[in-house]
Amino acid sequence: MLEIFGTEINLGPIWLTLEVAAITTLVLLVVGTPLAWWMAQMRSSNKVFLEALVALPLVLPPTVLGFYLLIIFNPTGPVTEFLRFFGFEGQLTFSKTGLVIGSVIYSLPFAVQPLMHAFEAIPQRLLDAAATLRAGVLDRFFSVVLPLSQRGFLVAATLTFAHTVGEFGVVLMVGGNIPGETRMVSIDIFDHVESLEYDQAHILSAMMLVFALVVLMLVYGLNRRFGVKVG
Amino acid sequence: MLEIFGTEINLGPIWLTLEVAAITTLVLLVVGTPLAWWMAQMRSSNKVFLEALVALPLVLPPTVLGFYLLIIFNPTGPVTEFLRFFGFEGQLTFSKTGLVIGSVIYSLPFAVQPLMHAFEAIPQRLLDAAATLRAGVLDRFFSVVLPLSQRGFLVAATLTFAHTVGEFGVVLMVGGNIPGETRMVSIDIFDHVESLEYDQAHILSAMMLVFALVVLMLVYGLNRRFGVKVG
Amino acid sequence: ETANIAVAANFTKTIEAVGKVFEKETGHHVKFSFGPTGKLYAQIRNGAPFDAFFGADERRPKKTIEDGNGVADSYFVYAQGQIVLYSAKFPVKDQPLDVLKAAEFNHLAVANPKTAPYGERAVSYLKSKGLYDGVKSKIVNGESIAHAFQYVVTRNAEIGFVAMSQVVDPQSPVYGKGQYWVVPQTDYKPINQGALITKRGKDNEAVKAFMKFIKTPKAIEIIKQFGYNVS
Amino acid sequence: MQNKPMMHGYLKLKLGEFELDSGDFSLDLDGVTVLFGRSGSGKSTLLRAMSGLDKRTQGILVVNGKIWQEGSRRMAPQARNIGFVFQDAALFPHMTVRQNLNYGMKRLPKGVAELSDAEFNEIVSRVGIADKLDRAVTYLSGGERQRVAIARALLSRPDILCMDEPLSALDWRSKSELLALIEDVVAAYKIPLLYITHSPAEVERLADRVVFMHDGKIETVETLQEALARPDSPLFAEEGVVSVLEGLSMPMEAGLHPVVMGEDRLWLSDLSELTQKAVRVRVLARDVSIALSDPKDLSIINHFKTTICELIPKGEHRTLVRLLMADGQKLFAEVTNHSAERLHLRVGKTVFALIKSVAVTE
Amino acid sequence: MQNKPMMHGYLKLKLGEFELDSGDFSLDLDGVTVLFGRSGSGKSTLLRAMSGLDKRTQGILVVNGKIWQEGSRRMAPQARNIGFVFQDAALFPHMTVRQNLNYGMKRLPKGVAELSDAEFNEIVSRVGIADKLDRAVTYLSGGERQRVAIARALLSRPDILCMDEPLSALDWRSKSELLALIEDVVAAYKIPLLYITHSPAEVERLADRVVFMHDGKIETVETLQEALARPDSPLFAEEGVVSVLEGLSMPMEAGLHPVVMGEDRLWLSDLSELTQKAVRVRVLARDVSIALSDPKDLSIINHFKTTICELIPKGEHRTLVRLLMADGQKLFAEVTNHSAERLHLRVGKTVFALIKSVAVTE
Ligand SMILES: Nc1ncnc2c1ncn2[C@@H]1O[C@H](COP(=O)(O)OP(=O)(O)OP(=O)(O)O)[C@@H](O)[C@H]1O
Ligand SMILES: Nc1ncnc2c1ncn2[C@@H]1O[C@H](COP(=O)(O)OP(=O)(O)OP(=O)(O)O)[C@@H](O)[C@H]1O
Ligand SMILES: [Mg+2]
Ligand SMILES: [Mg+2]
Repeated sequence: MLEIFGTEINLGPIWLTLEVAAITTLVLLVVGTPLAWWMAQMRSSNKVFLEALVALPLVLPPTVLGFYLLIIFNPTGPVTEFLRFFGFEGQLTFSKTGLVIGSVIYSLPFAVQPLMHAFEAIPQRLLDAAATLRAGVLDRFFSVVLPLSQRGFLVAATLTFAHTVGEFGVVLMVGGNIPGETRMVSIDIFDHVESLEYDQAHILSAMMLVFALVVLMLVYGLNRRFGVKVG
Repeated sequence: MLEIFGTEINLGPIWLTLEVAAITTLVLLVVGTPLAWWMAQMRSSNKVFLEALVALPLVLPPTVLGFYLLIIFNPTGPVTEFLRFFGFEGQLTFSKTGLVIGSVIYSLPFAVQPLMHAFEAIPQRLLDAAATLRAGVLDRFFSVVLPLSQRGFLVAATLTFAHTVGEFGVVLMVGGNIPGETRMVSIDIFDHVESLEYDQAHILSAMMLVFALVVLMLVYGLNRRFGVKVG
Repeated sequence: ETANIAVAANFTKTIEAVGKVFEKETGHHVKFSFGPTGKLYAQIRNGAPFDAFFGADERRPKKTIEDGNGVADSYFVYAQGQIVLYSAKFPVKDQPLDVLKAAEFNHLAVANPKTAPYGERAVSYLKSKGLYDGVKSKIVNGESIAHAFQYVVTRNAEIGFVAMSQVVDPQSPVYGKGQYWVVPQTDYKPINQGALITKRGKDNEAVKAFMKFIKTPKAIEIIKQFGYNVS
Repeated sequence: MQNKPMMHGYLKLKLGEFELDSGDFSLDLDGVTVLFGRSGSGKSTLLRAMSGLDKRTQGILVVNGKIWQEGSRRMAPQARNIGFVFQDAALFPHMTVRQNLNYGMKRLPKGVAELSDAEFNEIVSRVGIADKLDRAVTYLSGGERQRVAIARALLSRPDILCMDEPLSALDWRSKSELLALIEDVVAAYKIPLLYITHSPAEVERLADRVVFMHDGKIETVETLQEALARPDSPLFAEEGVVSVLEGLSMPMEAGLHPVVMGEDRLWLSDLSELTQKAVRVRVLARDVSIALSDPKDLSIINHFKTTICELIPKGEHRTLVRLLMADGQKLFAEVTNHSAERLHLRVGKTVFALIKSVAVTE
Repeated sequence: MQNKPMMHGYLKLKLGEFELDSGDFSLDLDGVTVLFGRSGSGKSTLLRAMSGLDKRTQGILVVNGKIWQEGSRRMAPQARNIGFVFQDAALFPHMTVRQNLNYGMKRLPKGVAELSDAEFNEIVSRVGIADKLDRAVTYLSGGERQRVAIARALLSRPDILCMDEPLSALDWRSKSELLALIEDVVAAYKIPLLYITHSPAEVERLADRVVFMHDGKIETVETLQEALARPDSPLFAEEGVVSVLEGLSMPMEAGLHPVVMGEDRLWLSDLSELTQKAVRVRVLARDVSIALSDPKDLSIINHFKTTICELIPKGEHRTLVRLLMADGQKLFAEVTNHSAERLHLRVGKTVFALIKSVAVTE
């Protein structure tokens, strides 16, 4: 609890939000990178289909997406059953896991699209050069592709992170708004607005904006300092 | 009205959604392109600040963003007063204008980030070559920069379009969910869910998904066919 | 004449049914905009073109009048919500209190007590019966009563306090499935849903007619059919 | 009264550790000016600075009386009417070869007529890309890209042409075809050309003047004659000293072109039709031998009676002999010290210069 | 029993309208193999196909008994232990010069020792980039990039080196320094080299064998001797016919190197210390004159008594004379028809060949 201008602010949701956003970003970079690379390399017409598929989570309103996630991830549904088979205990919804899964799905396009774009822009001749210097596929990826798509990663990471922070519909739907467990700051602000506690809403919003501004400026600043321009 | 599997579907919100999404995409490309270009060219440290600023709309939950837009575009507020001064009549909120303004602001980062990324990847020597062939700044932009950032435009346009189609919080807040005027399909689905008309919700969602899949595949397919690889 | 009426989301279906009859009988036209009550309040406060406001509680409609945005003497209670305890798994019909006491479920869905009167009444009911502490850790908050209901329908929560209107509707996905127990009206403060004519609708004949119509026995009959009380 | 076309100024450009600092320079803008210097000496940087392609350029540059650069204010490159062939071609990857060529042609300044189709076709076929016009440029070979870049610049009808090693990736035949083309275009349209190359042969063939660069500085600007007259000229570093002789070409006799130089005749076995009357021929000093008497039973056909006017020890057991021809032109011969001693070469002595092979430069 | 290192196969690669169709070929993998052909003839494409850099390659390729390509199955390029210097350098833009160099050194196969610091420093300073090691590569000049690319490939200690016009953007001094370096490295580490160039001088200096390409096909594979023995060899297209003579170099006398060829002595005025005993010298046919008697008062020091064994009319009023030297080596002289008639040159006649200048090739 924090008091600002005589208004009490609960910091819990803020920390939770940052945690979920960070985990989501991490997961999406880890999952999205091979996916984007694979798609960037694809030449078949499946590529078009995959590209469209990846963009789909954007098309459904988050609350609706959340609704379907509720259906898919329900504790007696096939997904949970499947995970149970591998020793998973517990429930996918109403937990941090659920929040992360929901955010990951919802933000997928923001991670994959810029990454793919960045990967496609890497000149083939540099990969050729690396191959003749005995770098295998993975080695090439880490030593040439990754550093040269820095800007793409930055875009992907900031879009994903910011988007998860501001995410509302999906986490609201899947999370269960349990104070201290799944109440993210976006829901918190919304609740304040709904119950006419505008002061709290204003303060929380301002905090998030300032915080985001600082973080983003730091990230972009670092990138500008250490960035490489290809081409 | 359309009947599918014995369920009545009102197509109005779908058309409205497509219209708003198309206008938003158009506006964002028109507005975002010079902004992204200007930012891509910037060398000063303001750039970092601007980049962060552009990403900000992502950080606020859409409903909260909508809430602030509602306050800012209030018919007695300064923005409307300012526009009145130039002969503007009517209201910025609760109208299609409001929907577009809200969506434009909310989707700004999705347009500007990929465009900026694409612009920054254009090799300086090509611009130099164009300059020595007597192309002025604008001419260079249209004849070299635009075609070479095709992929960036594609990413920007699809992210923006899809995001506007799936937008819910902002349009609900700024639009007011007035049937036939500002009821977008995302809200419509949500209303159906609220009133337990799950069939309609499922059908509408499926329609949107299929439609989006087809459109996206078309767009990506065309791009693949006519795309250029730089570098 | 046409009236734009803002209606709390939980009343969506009911008022549409009433509206149909009203339009047939009077030749007036009504357009309903649905949304969370707090949001509707904020919209009206910021110049939304609504002629009447049907809230989900008494507080926000009354506050609208206090703000000077409503016609002072137009306020009345148009319906009272009824809480039921629903479960597809537990025998809530016969031993509701035992089930709650045993708390053998993972999740108990309740509307957010902070923003939804249904939730607030459910929580205070639990508290008055001394059951709250036992189930506190199992509670998941739906943002609205509809959302709480979705938790139950999708089986993410095995049990939940929902609205009577949601279980008696023949179109409801739980209609005739599972068990529900109507919480005695005497055990909680009535959930009065208040309505009013806004300043904008002061001279709108359609609104006046509708407000009159909704108090007729014919309308009350419909409202009761949907599971609400009218006193 | 019209002034001679000129470019003069003083350009500075700091790039990381490298600093271009041209010093005051002044160039006649007619014919071909070659920038010559070792790799990394700043040739490309200077040419870019002259063309206004680098914003960080400082200094002053005045071209034909117009101010192109003053302090850090520069005229935009597109306003300078410059054609530029970049070291790496810089073709537009989203266009076909034809679209690349058209790019400049569609942007001619007012009053400049577009080239006719015949002229277009001639340039394109001489550059050797006529069969590649509708190909995408992405997969052209190294040499093909350079050829397209050259054609693109020529077709844009600039007031000044700048070329940065345009022929480096070409085989000699393409090279000599393109050199001929460049010469023709420069002559026909009177476009002054600024040209970077590492090849002395190209310098001797094309240059009217040479800008020698070293370490970011312009060392000297010399006419080709001056540059060739210096025995220590950097141009000679590779092939050794070269003399360039001027004369008038005459109609062919018995498969040989006589070139008249005063009383002497130089017989050229050059194949090409010589269109010009005044020709310039290039003789490597090591291709010139000295005989004390006029040898008769020798396959060498060019024998000139000359006077030794200077003996320059070159070190490494070599002597450079400067010979005065009958018409006053200077001719260098390189002999070993051993030969010089054997033949008792002294200043003032009359000897016969035997020239085995000769190349026409212009 | 170990087989001679060999590469043989048949490679096909269709790229748009262009089709590489090598035909059966077989190359000894020792020393230097040069790919020679006009711009666009498919040299780069063939080298890429041999290195496994193009997935669309078809055919068969066997190197030292190992199968590198069979049908469309190819061994990955990184498994082939090939070093490649690309036509456009292809440096990693996100690394400094040093990091570019280290890239290959950090990825040596097991059992191959890293080069010592001394060796590293030697290569780097001979390539001429010792002072640029910690610079970003983005702003290197054209020649500097090529030099870094060469060093990078040399330092990665490949089993086979491939170079695609590695010296095209360099001034002649850097060129000859790097040629010497490449020769040394190839000799010291016994790395076979596949080399693309447009310069016959580089071919003659480096090549052990030459692969002539035309229109996507391998026309012939010849040893340098064979390639030079053909008067119509494409190598001669630029400078005319060349003879390459072999002999033994002796200690210097009076600033000249005698090279013994049977009874004859060829005097080289070449400056360089000749480390090798067996040398190969290159004589342009147009640098050889013919005299009927042994001229005495002439600065030309190399006079050989020879017999005319063939007169080849070359058209354009020229005759190519094939001369037989005392030790049986062949020497070409080019004279005008006019001279040939004047001197009554006939097969079997004994004449004196005068060689003005001579270059050492190896
Ligand atoms: N933007 C830059 N930042 C730092 N150094 C630079 C930059 N641009 C060029 N240089 C350096 O300036 C020097 C001159 O470069 P320039 O390209 O003008 O050489 P050049 O004479 O054209 O050489 P080459 O014949 O190899 O093309 C080089 O050493 C190069 O590394
Ligand atoms: N991917 C491709 N698609 C279509 N054509 C191609 C492709 N790659 C190369 N070519 C064509 O194949 C031909 C041979 O190219 P290559 O690069 O092998 O020539 P090269 O002999 O190396 O020429 P240069 O000496 O000019 O570098 C060229 O005409 C080129 O345009
Ligand atoms: Mg250069
Ligand atoms: Mg090539």
